[in-house]
Amino acid sequence: MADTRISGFPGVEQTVLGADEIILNMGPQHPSTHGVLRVKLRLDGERIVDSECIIGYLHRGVEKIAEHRSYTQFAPYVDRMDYVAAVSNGLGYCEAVEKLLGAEAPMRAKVVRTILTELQRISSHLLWLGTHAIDIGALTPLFYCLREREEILKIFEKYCGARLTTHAFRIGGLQYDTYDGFEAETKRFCLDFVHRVDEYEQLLTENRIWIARTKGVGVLSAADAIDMGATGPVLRGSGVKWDIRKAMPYAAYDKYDFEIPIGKNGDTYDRYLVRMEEMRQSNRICLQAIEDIPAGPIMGKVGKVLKPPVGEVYHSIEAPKGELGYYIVSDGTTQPYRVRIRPPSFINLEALDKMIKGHLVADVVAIIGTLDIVLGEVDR
Amino acid sequence: MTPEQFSQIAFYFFAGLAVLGAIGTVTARNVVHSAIFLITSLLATAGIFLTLGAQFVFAVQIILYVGGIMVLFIFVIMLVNLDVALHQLQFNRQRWVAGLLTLVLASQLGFAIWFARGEGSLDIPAGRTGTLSPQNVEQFGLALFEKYALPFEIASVLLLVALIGAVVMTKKRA
Amino acid sequence: MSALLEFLKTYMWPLIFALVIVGVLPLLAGYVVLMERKVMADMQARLGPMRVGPHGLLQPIADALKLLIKEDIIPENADKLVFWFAPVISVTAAMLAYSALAIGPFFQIAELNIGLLFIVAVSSMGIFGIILGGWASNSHYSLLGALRSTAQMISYETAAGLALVGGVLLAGTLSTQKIVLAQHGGTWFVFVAPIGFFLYLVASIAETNRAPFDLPEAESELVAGYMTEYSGFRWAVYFLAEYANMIVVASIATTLFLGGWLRPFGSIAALDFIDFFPPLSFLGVAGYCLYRTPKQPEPIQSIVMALFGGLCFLLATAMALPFVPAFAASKPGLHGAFWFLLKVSLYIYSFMWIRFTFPRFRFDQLMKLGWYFMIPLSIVNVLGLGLYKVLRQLQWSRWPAFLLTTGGTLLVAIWLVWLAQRKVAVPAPVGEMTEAEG
Amino acid sequence: MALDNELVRRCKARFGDKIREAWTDRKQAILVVDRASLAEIAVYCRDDESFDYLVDLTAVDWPKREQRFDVVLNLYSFKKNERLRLKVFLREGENCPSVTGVWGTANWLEREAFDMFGIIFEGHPNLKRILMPDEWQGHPLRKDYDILTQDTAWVRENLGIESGQ
Repeated sequence: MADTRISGFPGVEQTVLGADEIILNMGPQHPSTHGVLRVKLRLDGERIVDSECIIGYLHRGVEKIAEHRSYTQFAPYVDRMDYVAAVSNGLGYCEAVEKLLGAEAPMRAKVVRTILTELQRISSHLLWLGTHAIDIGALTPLFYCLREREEILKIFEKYCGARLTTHAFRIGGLQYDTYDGFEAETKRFCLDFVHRVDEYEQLLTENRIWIARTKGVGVLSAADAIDMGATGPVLRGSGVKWDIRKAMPYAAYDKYDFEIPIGKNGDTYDRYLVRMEEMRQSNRICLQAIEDIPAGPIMGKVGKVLKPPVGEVYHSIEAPKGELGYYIVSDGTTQPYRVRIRPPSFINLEALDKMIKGHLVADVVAIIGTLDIVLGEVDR
Repeated sequence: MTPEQFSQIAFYFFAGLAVLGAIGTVTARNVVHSAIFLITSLLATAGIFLTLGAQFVFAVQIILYVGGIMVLFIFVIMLVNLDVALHQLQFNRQRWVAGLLTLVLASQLGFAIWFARGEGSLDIPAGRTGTLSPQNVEQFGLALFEKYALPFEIASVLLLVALIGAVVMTKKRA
Repeated sequence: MSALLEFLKTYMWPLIFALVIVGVLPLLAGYVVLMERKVMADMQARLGPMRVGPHGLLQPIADALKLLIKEDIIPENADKLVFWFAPVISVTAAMLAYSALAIGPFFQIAELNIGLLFIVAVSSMGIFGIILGGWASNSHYSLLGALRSTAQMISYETAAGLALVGGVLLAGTLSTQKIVLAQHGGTWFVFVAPIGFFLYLVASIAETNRAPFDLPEAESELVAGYMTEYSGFRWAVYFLAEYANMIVVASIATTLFLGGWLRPFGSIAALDFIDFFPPLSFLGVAGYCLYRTPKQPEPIQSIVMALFGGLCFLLATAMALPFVPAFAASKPGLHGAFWFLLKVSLYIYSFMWIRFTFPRFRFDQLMKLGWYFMIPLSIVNVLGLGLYKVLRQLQWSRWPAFLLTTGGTLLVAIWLVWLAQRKVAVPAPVGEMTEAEG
Repeated sequence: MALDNELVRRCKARFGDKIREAWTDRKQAILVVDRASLAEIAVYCRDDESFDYLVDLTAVDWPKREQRFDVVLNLYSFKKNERLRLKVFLREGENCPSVTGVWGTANWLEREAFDMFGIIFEGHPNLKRILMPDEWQGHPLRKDYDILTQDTAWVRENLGIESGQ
């Protein structure tokens, strides 16, 4: 009696009512798995008994490609991992190689990097907010979010000619200096954005349905979060006050004043609040940085051909999704011997199985949304 | 075409549909198909009520049987195993007993019709359809709550008891 | 032959009305979709459809054509007959409901003694289209959608039905015509039974599967719920049924609570100038269209715009017709239809407004809302309105009776909310919830 | 550059020979530990040295070396705000003990290392491919797996095309 037309899977147990547990394949083509994620759910009614994430549909072998490109050539590839936060990916890679070379970018480059990365964080969080809201059924916030994101992308476009996969930085500094009016435009955006965040919060934060859908959903305790290696807003939502920008400052973050927002209960609602506050803080960093971009060169002293000494380095930054690390092993040639990318989405996603157990199907999409994954980065 | 003819055509149409639906219900192999046939049969019965001018009963028949009970039927059918029915024997070995029973019932019915013939009790005179007052909802309500108030209330209490009983039985013991 | 003539004579107007409904309804539904997209765009800081025709006016027609010529896919393991039949059930039920609706005092196919009951009964059959369609697709998403839909419909139909009972109690009749007439001269029932209206509003959103209760087709969870495997024309039929149902529930609410085809302040002679509103509003739209005509980017768009302006002008003329003494008799029919459709549109607009504002409920929350709040409150509402009626018969004046009953019902509502709140305050751990609810 | 700091001294005192080597590279402490005692040292690092966060677990292939694979564990301590890198050297065909019991993260990370390098992690609850298809032949991040190599049979069978390139 176990294998029926509906369940179709042998070994599926029967529940009290005589109704089978059914297996639901969520994805790889599904509107709210944020890409080609496939979650195999075992359901009792609509409650999740068991689940398994199946990933790799977008695997492109980025790490393998890295071994066959020179250090400079590989830089644009990292933009294709977390394609909604390409600038952050680039920053992590450039700084890792700089660390390997023992070089350092000049201050002006560092400040511009900080500004662009924070703008990228805002844009990534905006996209997260919009899609997360859509997952939970609120259609409208997405369009407001995209409106503001558009402004950021315009700044990117003016700066380096690309909107999404920007390849904005070079190893050792920047390729382009800021354009005329960069400061003014960024400042205008930032001053405006303060009110925009309030606008989004008006739509959702106090909304009873929103609270009912997110509070107590996908709870991840601080201990679990650390055990599962969750980073970024997921870790902070669980109440761990840890941000690489503060713990191990890179770029020019040590110069600026900002807070690390944390949550209390580690549920979807707290992670939502954390990300909302993070947007405000990023905005604050931008406003501070834009006031005072030091003059000077934009490129540090690195040779035309990069030949780092033998050795290895691990460098990580606080990407919008969490800790984005690059572990690069050099054998003294112009090509990296091994590039390992520690993708925050991949490791945050690992906690999914734990978080959705016992929840309903509707919560699965909320929890996938709150993890803020990008499959390009999960699968690399 | 007079209204009488029209309503007669309607009656035979609905009656035929009801019988066909009933046959389909017991012969269909797929449970969901059975349910669909049953719905057809019930709807046809509702149609017969309409030809008799019993508009209220018609509406209640649809709301309760078609819109309520059958929805629950299908709901339950979907929850439980379907393949079981498909692999089971359609008509089992009790067919001789069933046939005998059918025969007895049919003969009873036949006798009843035969004896009642001509006495008017079962014969629906033509044109009767229009005689029910168009205000039959009001009449229905008045009859139910004045003349038959006590039986009505007793029936309600009985249903309530059944309802509570069902809840108690399905609720798991803590 | 003469019998046929006789037949036609008796049933001519109903037949014509039925043809009009069957012919116009798909078009109307298409334009409701366009309206929805425009409203949505407006609320989301965008323009919405702008390409097909001026301001997207021909978009519904283009969409319909596209859907008609799309490939019709039936999944391999689907129950083909049921798969084919299910959307038809849905749309039939939706359309059948129009036969008892009175769009104005004249435009009605059949004036039934059980009018409202008939509409409720017939539209309750639409659920079969959804269940059977979801089942026949043989897909888990469809099945889950169908199951959700069934549970939701059963729960909310009870609440909706009880909310309607309140209105019917006030009118003392089930006939749509008489319900509207009962509101003539007096007040619309929405002002007597605001809570009943509110209950019906919420329940009707749930019954038509619209956000925030659109769980059966929640696209972010179940892809498209029961419609997942449907495509092309069949999908369009489902879509038509959904929008037709929206118009049905809006019409029921209009009839029962918003005074049907009655003009606002219909009994106050001093405000008779409101009668000029229908022709003037159409005239305004016509004027705007003609004003925009030269500004269209393409000549063809100018033509469509001009035609649309002309159509509005014609409608304005029709609406102005009753002011000509010779045609004064046409006033209730023409203006009645106008007011009725206007109210229906406003009701649907509120649907859209809600849809674009709120996130979606989760299934257990939806059920809780239905059973712990809507149904108890609607029962209390019926009791309250019964009390109101008794008090009025006891010669109480309107206000004290209204305040007493509505206030009482409101208190119950607050109490129910408080109860629900208290339950939320101590959420059960996730693991244990399975046991408690299973 | 041999390393001789507090942490290494403590570890050496406790584990002796099981810490094979220790050095720093660009200010980062690196410990090479004995294969068999990885789990033991991992628990020690987590509990006594409070390296409670496994940042990353990966591998590097050195085909010319006798011990072909490095398994690299990047650890971080929230308390000390400090990183530590553990390494295990493996010969071809040698298994690595799993640290899934120590850090939950290791589950997918070890699966990925298995997928890409073919390193078997002993004691892993569910060691199967994670990014590549389950039936794929070969381990792509090994140095002898050329960048243009592919499992032609799999591609033909599952994608219905001759070549993915």
